[in-house]
This record gives sequence, structure tokens and C-alpha cells, in this order.
Amino acid sequence: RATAAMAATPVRGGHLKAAGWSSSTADTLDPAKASLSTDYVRCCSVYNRLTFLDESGAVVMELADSIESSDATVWTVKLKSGVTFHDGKPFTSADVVYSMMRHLDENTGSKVNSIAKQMTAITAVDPLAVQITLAAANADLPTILAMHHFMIIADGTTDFTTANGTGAFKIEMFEPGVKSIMTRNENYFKTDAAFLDSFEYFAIPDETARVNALLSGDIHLAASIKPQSMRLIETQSGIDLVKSTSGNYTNLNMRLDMDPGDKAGFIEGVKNLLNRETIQKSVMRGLAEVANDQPISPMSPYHNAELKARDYDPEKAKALFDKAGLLGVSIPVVASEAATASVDMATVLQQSGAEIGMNFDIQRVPSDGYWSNYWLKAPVHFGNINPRPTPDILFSLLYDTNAPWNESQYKSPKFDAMLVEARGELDFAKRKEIYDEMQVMVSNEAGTAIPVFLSNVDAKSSKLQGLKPNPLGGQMGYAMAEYVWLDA
Amino acid sequence: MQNLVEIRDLKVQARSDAGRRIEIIKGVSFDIAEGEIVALIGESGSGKTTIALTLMGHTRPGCTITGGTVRLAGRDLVAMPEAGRQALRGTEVAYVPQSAAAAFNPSQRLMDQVIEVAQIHKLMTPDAARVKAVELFRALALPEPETIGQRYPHQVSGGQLQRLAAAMALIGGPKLMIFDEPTTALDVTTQIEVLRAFKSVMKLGGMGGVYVSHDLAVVAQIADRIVVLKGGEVQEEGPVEQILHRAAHPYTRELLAAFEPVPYASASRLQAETKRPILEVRNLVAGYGPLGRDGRPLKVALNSVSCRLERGQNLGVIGESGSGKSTLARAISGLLPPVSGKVLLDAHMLEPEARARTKDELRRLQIVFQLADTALNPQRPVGDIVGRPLTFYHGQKGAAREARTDELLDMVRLPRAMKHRLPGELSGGQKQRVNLARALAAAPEVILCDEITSALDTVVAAAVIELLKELQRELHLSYVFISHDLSTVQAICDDVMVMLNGEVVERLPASRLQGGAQHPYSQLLFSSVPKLDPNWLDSVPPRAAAL
Amino acid sequence: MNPQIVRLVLGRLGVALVTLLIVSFVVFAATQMLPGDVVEILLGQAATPEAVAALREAMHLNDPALLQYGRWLIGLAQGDLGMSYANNLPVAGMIGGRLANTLMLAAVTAAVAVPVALFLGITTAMHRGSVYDRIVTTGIVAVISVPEFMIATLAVLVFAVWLKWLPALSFANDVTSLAEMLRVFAMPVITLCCVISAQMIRMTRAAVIDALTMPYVEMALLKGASRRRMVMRHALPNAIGPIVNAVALSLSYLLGGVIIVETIFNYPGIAKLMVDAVATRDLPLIQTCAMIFCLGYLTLITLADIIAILSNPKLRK
Amino acid sequence: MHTKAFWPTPRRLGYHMNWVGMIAALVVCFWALVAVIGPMLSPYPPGEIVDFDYYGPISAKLWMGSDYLGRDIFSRVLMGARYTVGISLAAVCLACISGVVLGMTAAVVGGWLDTGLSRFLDALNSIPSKLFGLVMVAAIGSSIPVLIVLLGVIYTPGAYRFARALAVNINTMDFVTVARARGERTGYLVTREILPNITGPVLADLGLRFVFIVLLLSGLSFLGLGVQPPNADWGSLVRENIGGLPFGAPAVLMPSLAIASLTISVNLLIDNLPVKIRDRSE
Ligand SMILES: Nc1ncnc2c1ncn2[C@@H]1O[C@H](COP(=O)(O)OP(=O)(O)OP(=O)(O)O)[C@@H](O)[C@H]1O
Ligand SMILES: Nc1ncnc2c1ncn2[C@@H]1O[C@H](COP(=O)(O)OP(=O)(O)OP(=O)(O)O)[C@@H](O)[C@H]1O
Ligand SMILES: [Mg+2]
Ligand SMILES: [Mg+2]
Repeated sequence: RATAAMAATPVRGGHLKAAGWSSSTADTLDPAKASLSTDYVRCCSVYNRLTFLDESGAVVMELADSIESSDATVWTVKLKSGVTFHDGKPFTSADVVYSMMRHLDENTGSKVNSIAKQMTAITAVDPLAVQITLAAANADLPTILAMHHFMIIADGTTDFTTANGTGAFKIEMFEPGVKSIMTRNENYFKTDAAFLDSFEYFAIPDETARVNALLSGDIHLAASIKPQSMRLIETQSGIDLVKSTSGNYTNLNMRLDMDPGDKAGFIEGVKNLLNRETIQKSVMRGLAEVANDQPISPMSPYHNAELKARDYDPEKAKALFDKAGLLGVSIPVVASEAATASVDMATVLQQSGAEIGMNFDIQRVPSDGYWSNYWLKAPVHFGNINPRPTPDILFSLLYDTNAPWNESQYKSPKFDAMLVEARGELDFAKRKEIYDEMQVMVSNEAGTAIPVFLSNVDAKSSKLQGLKPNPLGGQMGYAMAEYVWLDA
Repeated sequence: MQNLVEIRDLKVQARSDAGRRIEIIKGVSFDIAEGEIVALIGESGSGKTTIALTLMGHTRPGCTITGGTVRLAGRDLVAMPEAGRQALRGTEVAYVPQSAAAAFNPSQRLMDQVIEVAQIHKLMTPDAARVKAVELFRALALPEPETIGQRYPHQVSGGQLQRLAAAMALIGGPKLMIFDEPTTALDVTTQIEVLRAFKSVMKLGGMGGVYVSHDLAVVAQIADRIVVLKGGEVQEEGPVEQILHRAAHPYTRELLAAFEPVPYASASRLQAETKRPILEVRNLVAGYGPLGRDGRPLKVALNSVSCRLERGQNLGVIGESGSGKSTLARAISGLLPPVSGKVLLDAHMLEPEARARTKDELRRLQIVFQLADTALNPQRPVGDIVGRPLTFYHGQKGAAREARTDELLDMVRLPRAMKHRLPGELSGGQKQRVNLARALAAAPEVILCDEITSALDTVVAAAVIELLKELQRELHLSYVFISHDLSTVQAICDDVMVMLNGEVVERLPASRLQGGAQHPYSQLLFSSVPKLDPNWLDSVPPRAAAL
Repeated sequence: MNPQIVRLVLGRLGVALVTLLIVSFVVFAATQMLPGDVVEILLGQAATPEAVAALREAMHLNDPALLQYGRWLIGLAQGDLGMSYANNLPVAGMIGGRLANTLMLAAVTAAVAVPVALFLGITTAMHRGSVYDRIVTTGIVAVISVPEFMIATLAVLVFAVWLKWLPALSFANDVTSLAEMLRVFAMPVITLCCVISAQMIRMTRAAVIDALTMPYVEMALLKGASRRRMVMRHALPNAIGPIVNAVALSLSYLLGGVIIVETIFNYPGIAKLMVDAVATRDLPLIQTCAMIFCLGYLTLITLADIIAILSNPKLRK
Repeated sequence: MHTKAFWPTPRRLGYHMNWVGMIAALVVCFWALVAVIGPMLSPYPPGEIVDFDYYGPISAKLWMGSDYLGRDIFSRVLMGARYTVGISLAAVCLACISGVVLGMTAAVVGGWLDTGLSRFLDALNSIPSKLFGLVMVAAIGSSIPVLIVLLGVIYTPGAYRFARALAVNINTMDFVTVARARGERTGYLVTREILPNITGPVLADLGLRFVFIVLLLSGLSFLGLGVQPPNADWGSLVRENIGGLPFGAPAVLMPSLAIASLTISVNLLIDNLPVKIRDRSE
């Protein structure tokens, strides 16, 4: 269509206002500490990574020119030349070494410390080359380096009240918990990017308010819209939706080391009792894909398509609970607004339970403090996991015996060994085979019930162009700032 | 010729609590000639104030004029629209309220309030009004007439305020002045000065006036004619001389009778006097506020007061407002612990604080307060109020308590059925009887009566005094009788003690009150009591010191 | 100045100070009860026990609570509000701008709500029992009865989404002119006015009606004063005490009570800051915010008391 | 004189209430009844998803339409009555009883007790209620007893202030002085002499406080602290369905109407409380 073709030509200029859903006084410009989506969006607009993932999930070089290794253990990263930081300093290997080493320092408080630990040595070979040595072979390093936390900051930076990056935008104003305003970096090394004159980002935690702000024209983009708001948005002209199913999921965690998760049959019973279809249709209004208790999404090339979703089978569940001696026992289930749709999912489970004489006692707790006080701690609780680029990252973060976020305390030496094996395997087919089996293991053995993969929906004004879905999450994997433009 | 005021067949209705309409003024007619002062007299609730207010075309909320005419200088106030009445108020007819203290806005200077009438009706410039006000202050014998207007209402005395209220009424140059019990709240010593001031300005201005009061003696001094009211109807009307000396109506006679003190024969005079007093007070010092460095309170209200009360006798305490009479009663009863001095009951020393006294000591000494309205818990039925001391002191319950309560109500001449009423449903006199019955329930030996008749009208007060006397005979009580009204004290006491500024200035037997007083203040007090003689006011020598 | 007034005013200030001290204790105790370890939040789940222990030591979290309270109190007295746990910035700096925003919103709201409420309160008292009075009093009851998030959302829908007259957000728009400011503040102010003026109107009306029953008002009527004069000159000056008290109580709501309005209009005020601080268990920030609210409340109440004292002619010289 | 029982006859003692008050009383009674028996009448369990449509309209099957998940709003409103009315009532009773008892005691005893209590409760009062609720729920978790106690504590200082001011006035009355002179103890003074004289205003205050508690409860629901799902108070119902507001979905209107009708009725009931009438002028 003609209009689509015309619209596809980027236009320079304009001031973009976009709203995410969470921000706090802990907002930061330190990529190592970034933990909220607003942090990622902000950091993506001011910093660059060595690599990034495009909409198909393929690794694309950004600050790196190439990343190569013969054995997947020692990697050589060649850097782009002629890139400068906002303050004019040229980008060199020292910056990369500094940025990477920070994650290994306990005092930095890096969120990816556990992943970074596999890098045993990071050395500058010459001003435009860095060598990274891993403890064990890992073919995924280029993908790992695409994670938001591994953004490159200038060597020696300690002050993060403002940001000195190589990115498309410069920080003009940053107030934690309030908003940030970025202006275009005229010296940006990518020439066909950074169309906006300036970019303003903040969070509107209240979903209704976020939608209303978009409808009233106060903002151009409202990220992460609830399925229930779609009906309103679809009636409005000039508003588009960008959906992406990216592997984000809300899961029910039943700790295997605690009552009632330690009773044989309970976990399997719950997995059978979860009415995935109702959750997909009623709770998510179709903006979800039914999942089968394992974290690798259908978007991933490693997804095990053989593994079909469990059917809703209350009779079987009832038998299992009965065997476990839990029928009629009140089981507390902790849910919170903090974990997307968890309260509603809990309600669905509770209702199914009520029909077979199972008593799930929902404990909705405030979203603030949820992740530190309840997640990983309560015997039965909900979690919410953001998309990760590789199965390796997912499994090592969530299912390895020593995983920092081992939600159900799943401990399997066989699984751990397979994880290491797959990591060093450079052959895709062989790797997929291992991951396929691991997915079956997790689905059957771990205490994590994953009912559906959630689709993320960003609502935007049709003036805003260039926004595409990305496997790393909404808002183009949070990196939209440099790719989008505003139609006049 | 036309009268200044002509009231014809005036009817006023009020709405009762239940929404029922009741007629409170039932067809009243009378006239006031130019320059004449007419007194409205009658018991409480007889409709005096209501009639006075209709002369301004005003009724209290809930009341409406339902019939008749009120003509002021030929114009009918009833038929007139509200705007017309507004124009008349303050200019043609002005009002001096019963309690000037309540009628002055506490947050405005006196001068501003006095000249407000002139401003509202644009009678003169503010400066001219101020000049006129100062003239009036002078005419009303107010001290510092030039500057008194700069003060706030709380900074002048009650008597001065009452005269300022008159100035406020006079400034508009009205043809008719209405005085609604303007001296009832004042001390006798102050009352005489105020009356004198009113009389002189009225004579000077040649205005007509309505003077509302329940005190015949006061009315006799100032009025030309008297209208006697009862139950919203005119009972009798006539010139002062005629009403005073040839009253025809029985109610008027009752009023006159209540005025004459009944000679008192002590119940115990005849018996052999015991040497041991039932109550003795020695060098009592008490007051209010924090204790100072010298161990005395900030405001000393009783300064070394001593007195004694023989068994079966009555002690009167008299003095002007603020002289410490109530404080004495509170100190004796332990409600206000004295800082020094002793209280002995039957030669036995009492603890200063009521809380520290034994139940029996508390029982033997009871106190009855002036305002029956506040002395009775409005939410509890009479039976409970009277029965509580029975349970508390004597442990009586159930039928025994009921029976005793009935006896007590009989004793104070109340129908037994009153048991089920709440205090709000009783008249003032009835309330005071309940108040008394409660004290009697304790079976006391001494009762401290603090102004128990002051709030009652004369006829009712006389009945209560009679009741007290009877009870004394039956129950061998002793009373400490506090009052500012000389005739009541005379009617019941054996001995009288005169107080001034927290000190006892004189003690003397009641029989020697007339002419026996030595202290100048006592003399002033006794001579200030109005007599039923219309010429009395002019015969008393003016005395500036009372101000 | 009358020494009695000075004594009374000083007394009120003293009382406020004592209350503030008690408040500080209550606030400290309440925040100590919050579960969740700050250090774990700071260092993340993956932190080693040694690192946690070291940080705890460095932050004096192992000291007895009373010692921590004393240290905090002394810091407060010296104007040292401490460092935020969440991002290691000085608390004073984080609060500064937010406090200004809150005060700004409060000031604009007060400037609108107080005159309107006083006007309605006084006029309804003047025409007590009239149709006007009934409409206003019933309207007030209706307005009090609607949850404020409902009022706010409805206002946004009508004025921002459908009519597009006003912006849906208050802060996302830069204020350059007075007209712009009015537009931006309009909706939060409307919502807050609905919330706070109802109580003010009720109290003002009651106070004026009460004053109207005083004998000196009847006296003014008997002097021939008009109804307006009776209310304005005689009733109102004597009702100042209860009215300022009601106003102060209502205005105190504008500091901490506006959390819902701040959330819906995305207005970066101090109430939202405190909610964020609770979420991140940022104790110094929570404590400071709470103290600011209490200080604001006490200031308003004490001010009202002092005005009442000053307006009492019995105490004026 | 015959011994006829002197119970006041209706002509002398009665209660008068105007029609506004009467309608308000009816509505309040209606909701109270619903709170008690409502859940028994509800056609569906409050948590069951009965319809695949959301924000559905009123229909024969769903009397008040469906909510954002397709649950029956009618059942949920019936269920919510129990929480809104129950929690608010319990909290308001708690606040008023403790506030009034403390207030009266402080007024009668005076001295240090009075000063101490007044300062402490003033301090509590100065903390904004929603934020206080937020911190406390974060600290001790949310459950119905916690909510009741929390709301009670939040509104105790107000009730205390109010009751104390009234009691101080009554305390200066002569009948209290008489009781003191008689030697009565504080307990008697408080319960028999003071309490009966302040019940009227205290009841009026209780009603107003009830409204504020209903609203605070819905405010807390807004902040995500409230009743546990699948149950919800009316405030939470409004909150969770607020997305239906643009379509005027019954899911959001019905609970709003329920709140408004309850609070307005309580207010009107207080303003038109029956007056006890004894015709004194006979
Ligand atoms: N607003 C009202 N509603 C009902 N009854 C009223 C009202 N005002 C006055 N009354 C009644 O009207 C009667 C006359 O009252 P009024 O005040 O004129 O009496 P008064 O003679 O001035 O008495 P006092 O000597 O006590 O001042 C009384 O019985 C009183 O109870
Ligand atoms: N509670 C109080 N605090 C401070 N001063 C008081 C208090 N009560 C009374 N006074 C003062 O103590 C003095 C004596 O008061 P008291 O009540 O004993 O007088 P009284 O003779 O009974 O007067 P009245 O005839 O007006 O009843 C007065 O000057 C009064 O102002
Ligand atoms: Mg009268
Ligand atoms: Mg006295």
C-alpha cells in the first residue's frame, strides 16, 4: 500500500513522549544495576552494547565489528573505530574492559554478576580489540553480550547522576522516579538512526491512566497494555497496537523443599489443574500462548515443539491430591500485582480447585517489596520472568542447582551436567537435542508451572513509526529510541 | 388622641417539639401613651419577652404572630413587610436585652457596636455618631466616657455593659424603648445605679417605654403603669399605685405576698443549744490557678474565712457576685481543696479533698447547686437521679429503693409519676425540688445550698423556701444558705455572714439585719434592696463608690 | 503584645514540638517493622553473605534500634536527612523538587478550594433551609461519597480523552505560561477540591449557623441589621476559630493524602515518593517523607490554633 | 390515686423522622441485610468465570453484567457487601469505642493521662492515613483482622478528639460535680454521667467516620492493599473494573452505585436522625 510505503521512510525531528509502567527512586543510569524496564529504555538510548538481537532474534554487531572464537572459550572482540562518547572521548578497548570488569566486582551490585562470572579474563589486545576468556566453553557469548546490562560505559566512570555513553541520545535531564529527557547525539556513529530530536521517557504505573494519557494525546506510546484495555483502544482512531510474544511468562512456583511442594503428586496435580485455556482466553483475552511448564518460548529456535501442553484434567489432579493427602487442606498461594496477571491466574486456579474440593487460599500482597519478600521465599507463589535471549541463560538463571533464582529449588545433577554440555556444543542440532530433553525434564520435574507465554502489547499513536516486535521484550526490546520516528 | 403603641388582640403561636401549634399569647391588648412607661410583669414563661419582641415586629424562631395588630405610631408592624420593620428597628423602637453580656458581640469594640444603629440606618456620620455616643455615656453615668468605647465587652463590668446596651438603644433616638429584665442579672448594689441611670435618661428624652420584669419592687420605681400577665393573658392592668395597694387579681396578690419576707422562727431556737457545732470552718484559704511561690493560688477567692454552724440552725452567706460564696461551698465540700485551713464536721476534721473523705463523711454533708438545669443529668430519669445516692450510700436496691424514692418525692411535694420523666421535662421549680430530693436521699446532716432559689421566680422561690423549712423541722437538718438576695436569707437563716472579696466582713443574727449592720459594705448592701415604695429609688442617696 | 497571648502561643508551639518528637518515634518504630532486608535489596539476590554482613555493618544496621533512633534524630535536628539506600543520593536533594511540586499543587488547590468552600459554607448558612441550601448540602454528600480515584478517572475520561480540553497528565507537560499552568493543574485541582472542600463547607456552615444562634446576632437583628450584615459582621468573626481549624485539617490532606491523585495524574509529588520508598525499603527516605507530612500537619493545626487564639478578643489587648 | 404504670404514652414520647431519613434508613438496612444473607443469594460463586465476554452488558443470565474476567458482577457485589459493610462497621465501632472511651477517661481524669494520650493520638493523627496504611500493610501483611484494626487505629484519634471535646464540656456541668462530691469513681462518672450525654453527637460522628472508612478502604484497594481475591470489597470492584468506565460497563457502575448509595444514605440518615420527641408544652 502506498501509505505504508510512504510511512516507512523515516522522518527526522520531533519530541517523543513515551510511558512505561514502573519507575522508582531506585531508577538508575548504571547499566549494571538496571532492573526496571524504564532503566532499560533509558540506558538503551544513551549507551550501546557490543551486540544486539534483531527482530528475528539474530545477533547483530553494534559496537563490536566482529566476535570470533574457535573453541567457544577464548573470544576475540574487534571494535568499531571512530566511535566517540558524548563527551568527545574516543571509544576504545579500555572502555570495554572497564565495563565488563565491573560486573565481576561484588561492590558494583551488578544484576548479571552470576552470568559474568564465567568470564575469567577480559584483556585489551589493542585499542580496538578485546579478548574474553571463559571458564568453560559457551557458544552463546555474542548473545549474552546483547543483554542490556552489558552496555558499554566510559572507562573509569563512577558517577551515574548523568550518563556518558556512545548512544543515540544524550541525557538532558534525569530525575529518578520522575522522568528523563534525552536529546539527539549529533555525532552518533550510526547514520541511519536516531531520528528524533528528543525523547522523553517516564512511567505511569496505573494502567488506566497510561491508556488515558495515550488516548488524550499526552503521550505517543503507552507500553504494556492490559488485554482488557484493548476494547477501548481498538475503537479509537489514530491508535495502533504492537504485539509481541517474546517469552515473558508468569509462573506458579512450588518449592520442592517445602510443604506442600515436597509431597509427591502435589506439583503434578497443580500442573494438571491449571486451566491453561481459560487463562489464555479469559485472563489474557487471547494475548498469550499456551505453555507447558518450561521456559523456552515458541519464538526460540530451541523450542521443543514435541512437548505438548498438558490438558486440563481435574479428575487426575484430584486423584493426585488425594494421594498426597492434600485434598481439602488449605494451601496458601501468594500472588501480587507485581507479577503480571498472577492474581487473576490464582483466581482461576482457586476456582478449579474449589470444584474438586481443593482449597487454595490466595494471599494477594502489595507489589512493593514483592520481589524481595515473597518471590523465591513463599512455599507457593507466583513469579514473572522477562524474556532472555538463550536457553542457556534461562536455565542457568532459573534451573541450575546453584542458580541464583532457582524458583522451586530444583536440584538435578543430570540437568546441571547437560547444561554445561550444551553450552560448549557448537553444533546447533546437537545442542537442540540436549535442550529438548532439558525442557522435558523441567516440565515434568521442576516445581514451576508455566501456564502461558504472555504477549506484550504496546499501544502507540499512529504518528509513531518504526516500532517492531523484538524477542527481548516490548518497545523493540526496550531499544526503540533510536529506531522510531514521528510522522509530522 | 392616638397612643404611641396600640396592641389589639395579639395572638402568637409557637410550634411545640412534636410540631403541634400552641398559642403562647392569647389575645393581649394594651396601649402605651407618648412618654409613658408600662411595665410587663408576670411569672417566668408568661409571655413577657414574646410581647416585648412583637413590638419590634419580631418573634423568636418557631413562633409566629397569628392574629391582632401591633400599631407603633399608627403603623401596623404585623402587616408590614420585613424591610419596613428593618427600617423601624433601632430608629423608632429600640431594645435593651436581659443579658447585655450575651448581647454584645465579643469580637467588636463597644463603640463600634453602639454606633452600629446609626450606620445601618445612615442616620449620621460615624464621627457624629461617636460624639453622640460619648454624650450618652456621660448621661448614663459611665466612667471614662471618652475612652470606654475603645474597650471590648469583656473589659467592662456587668452593670456598665447594661448601661452601654441602653446607649446602644438610645443612639437612634427611638420613640419607644423596650427593657427586657435589664437588671435581673445584676447585684443589688449595681442594680440601683443602673435603674437610676435608666430613669433619668428616659425622663430626659420623654420617650415611651416597656419595662419587662418579674420584680415588683423594681417596676415600682420606674413604671407608670403595670400590666400583669399570666399564661399569655393579661390578668390585670392599672397604674402602679393601684396595683401595689389595691390589687384585685389573686395572682397579683400572690406576687405581692411572695415579696413580703415571712418572719423566720428558728427550729432549734427553742431547744437547748448544744455547744458542739455541726460544721466549723477555720481560716480557710482557697482559690484558682497554679500555686504561687508563697503557697497561695494565683487567684485567691477565699482569704482566711471562718464560720460555724450549730446543729439544727441555718447560716446565711451573702455578698455580691464574685465575693467567694460559691467557692466557700466548694471548699467545704472538698470539690476545691483549700490550700490551708480546716473544715470540721461534728468536731471531726475532714480531709481537704473529697476523694480522700470517707463515704460516711461525704454522706453527712451534701451540696445543692444553683442551676437546676445543669445540676441534673439531662439523660437520666428523675427516679434514677434520686435513687442513686440510696444505692451508693445505703446500698438500697430494687423495691426498697423504689419505695424510698417515692417517699422522697412525696417529701419534696412532687407527684410520684415524675419518676419517669427526664429533667428537661420539668419546670424550674420542679427541677430544684428534684435537686433537693437527691441531697435528702443521702440522709445528710448538713446541706450546702448555693443560690438554690435565685433562678426561680418569686412565687416559686417562696414555695421552695417553705419546703426547706418544713424539711428542717422533720429531719433535723442544718443549712448553709448562700444567696445574694437578702429577703430569702432573711426568710430562713438564723445567722448571716456578709462576704466581700473573699473575706468575711460581718457576722450578725438575721433578726438584726435591718439597721444592725456595722460594716459600710453591709450597710450599702442592705440599703440597696428595692422596696415596694415607688419613691424609694429617689430617696436613696447616690453613691459613686458602687461603680 | 499581650503577655497572655504570647504565653498561649508559645504553649501551642511547645505542644507541637512535643507531638513532633512523639511522631518521630512512631515513624521510626513503624519503619523498623517493615520486613525485607535493605541490604539484600541493594545487593541483589546473588550477594554473598560476607558482602551482606559488611554492608550491614557499614550502614550501622546491627546497632540497637534505640541507638539508630538517636542517631537519626540528631541528624534530623542538624538538618542531615541521610542518604537514600536505594540510590545513594542525599535524601534532601531527592525530596527538594518533589516537595516543591507537592506544595505547588497544594497551594493551587487551596487557592481554589478555600474561597469556594467558605463562600458555599457561609451562603448556605445564611439561607439555611432554602432550596439552595438543600441542593448544596445534598451535593456535598454526593461528592464525599464517591471514591476519589473514580472522580479522577471520570474527569480524565471526560475532559482529556473525549473533549480533549485538558491534558491527562499533569507533569508530562511543560508549563510555560499561566494559562498553560491552569490547564495542566485543572484536573488534579478539580479532583482534590471535590475531596477536601466538602468537609470545609460542612464545618463552615455548622460554625456560622452556630454563631447565628448567639444572642448578639439576634441583637443585631433588633438593631435593624440586614441578614448579610448579621452574618458578615457578627456571626463570622466569632466563627473564625472553628473555621480555620476545619480549613487546616482539610489542607493537611493535601500533603500526604493526595497519593491517588498523584498516581492517576502522574504528578511527581512527595506522597508518591514515599510510596516508592516503601517499595524499595528506603528507610531514610520513608522516615523523612513521613516527618514532612507530620510537620506539615502540625504546622497547619498549630497555625489554626494560633489564629483562633489571636481572633479571640478576650485575649487581645 | 390508682397505680397505673406511668410509661410515657405515645402522645408524649415518640420518634419523628422525615421521609429523607426514612428512605436513607431503608437503604442502609437493605445493605446490612445483603451483607448478612447476600452471599446465599448469589447465583454464581464470586470467583467463577461464567462468561467468555468481558465487561458484558446486563442480561437475563448476568443481572449486572460481567467483569473484566467474565465473572458475574451481581454475585460479586453481593459478596462485596459483606466486606465493605462488615469491615467498615467493625472498624468504625473499634475506632469509636476506643476513641470515645479514651476521650471520656482523659477528660474526666485529666492531668498527665490527658496530656499524654492527647499528644500520642495527635501524633498518630498527623500521619496521612493512606500512607500509614501502606506502611503497616507492608509491615504486617494484609488480612481482614489487620484491615479492621488498621482502619480502627487510623480513625481512633479523630474519635478521641471529638469525644474528649464533648466530654470536657459535660465534665464541667454541675451534675458531674455533684457525683464527684458524692464520691463516685471514674468508671461511674464516665459510663453513667458523661456517656449518655454525648451519645447523640458521637453517633452522628460515627456515621460520618463510617463513610470515611468505606472510602479509605477503597483508597487502600487502589493501592493494592485490601481484601484477598477472589473476594473483594466494593472499592476493589470499582478499581479492578475501572477499565470498563469508558463503555459505561455495569461492572464499574454497579459497585460505584453501591458505594454511593450506602455512603449517601448513611450521611443522610445521620443528618436526619430521628429526633426523640416529648411534647413539653402540654
Ligand atoms: N421558640 C419557641 N418555641 C416554643 N415555645 C416557645 C418559644 N419561645 C417561647 N416559647 C414559650 O412561650 C412562652 C412565653 O415565653 P417568654 O419568653 O415570652 O416568657 P417570659 O415571660 O419572658 O419568661 P422569662 O421570665 O423566663 O423570660 C413560654 O411558655 C415559652 O416556653
Ligand atoms: N474556675 C475558676 N477559675 C478561676 N477563677 C475563678 C473560678 N471560679 C471562680 N473564680 C473566681 O473566684 C472568685 C469567687 O467566685 P465565686 O464563684 O465563689 O463567687 P460567688 O460569690 O459565688 O459569685 P456569684 O454570686 O456570681 O455566684 C471570683 O472572682 C471568680 O471570678
Ligand atoms: Mg423573658
Ligand atoms: Mg456563686
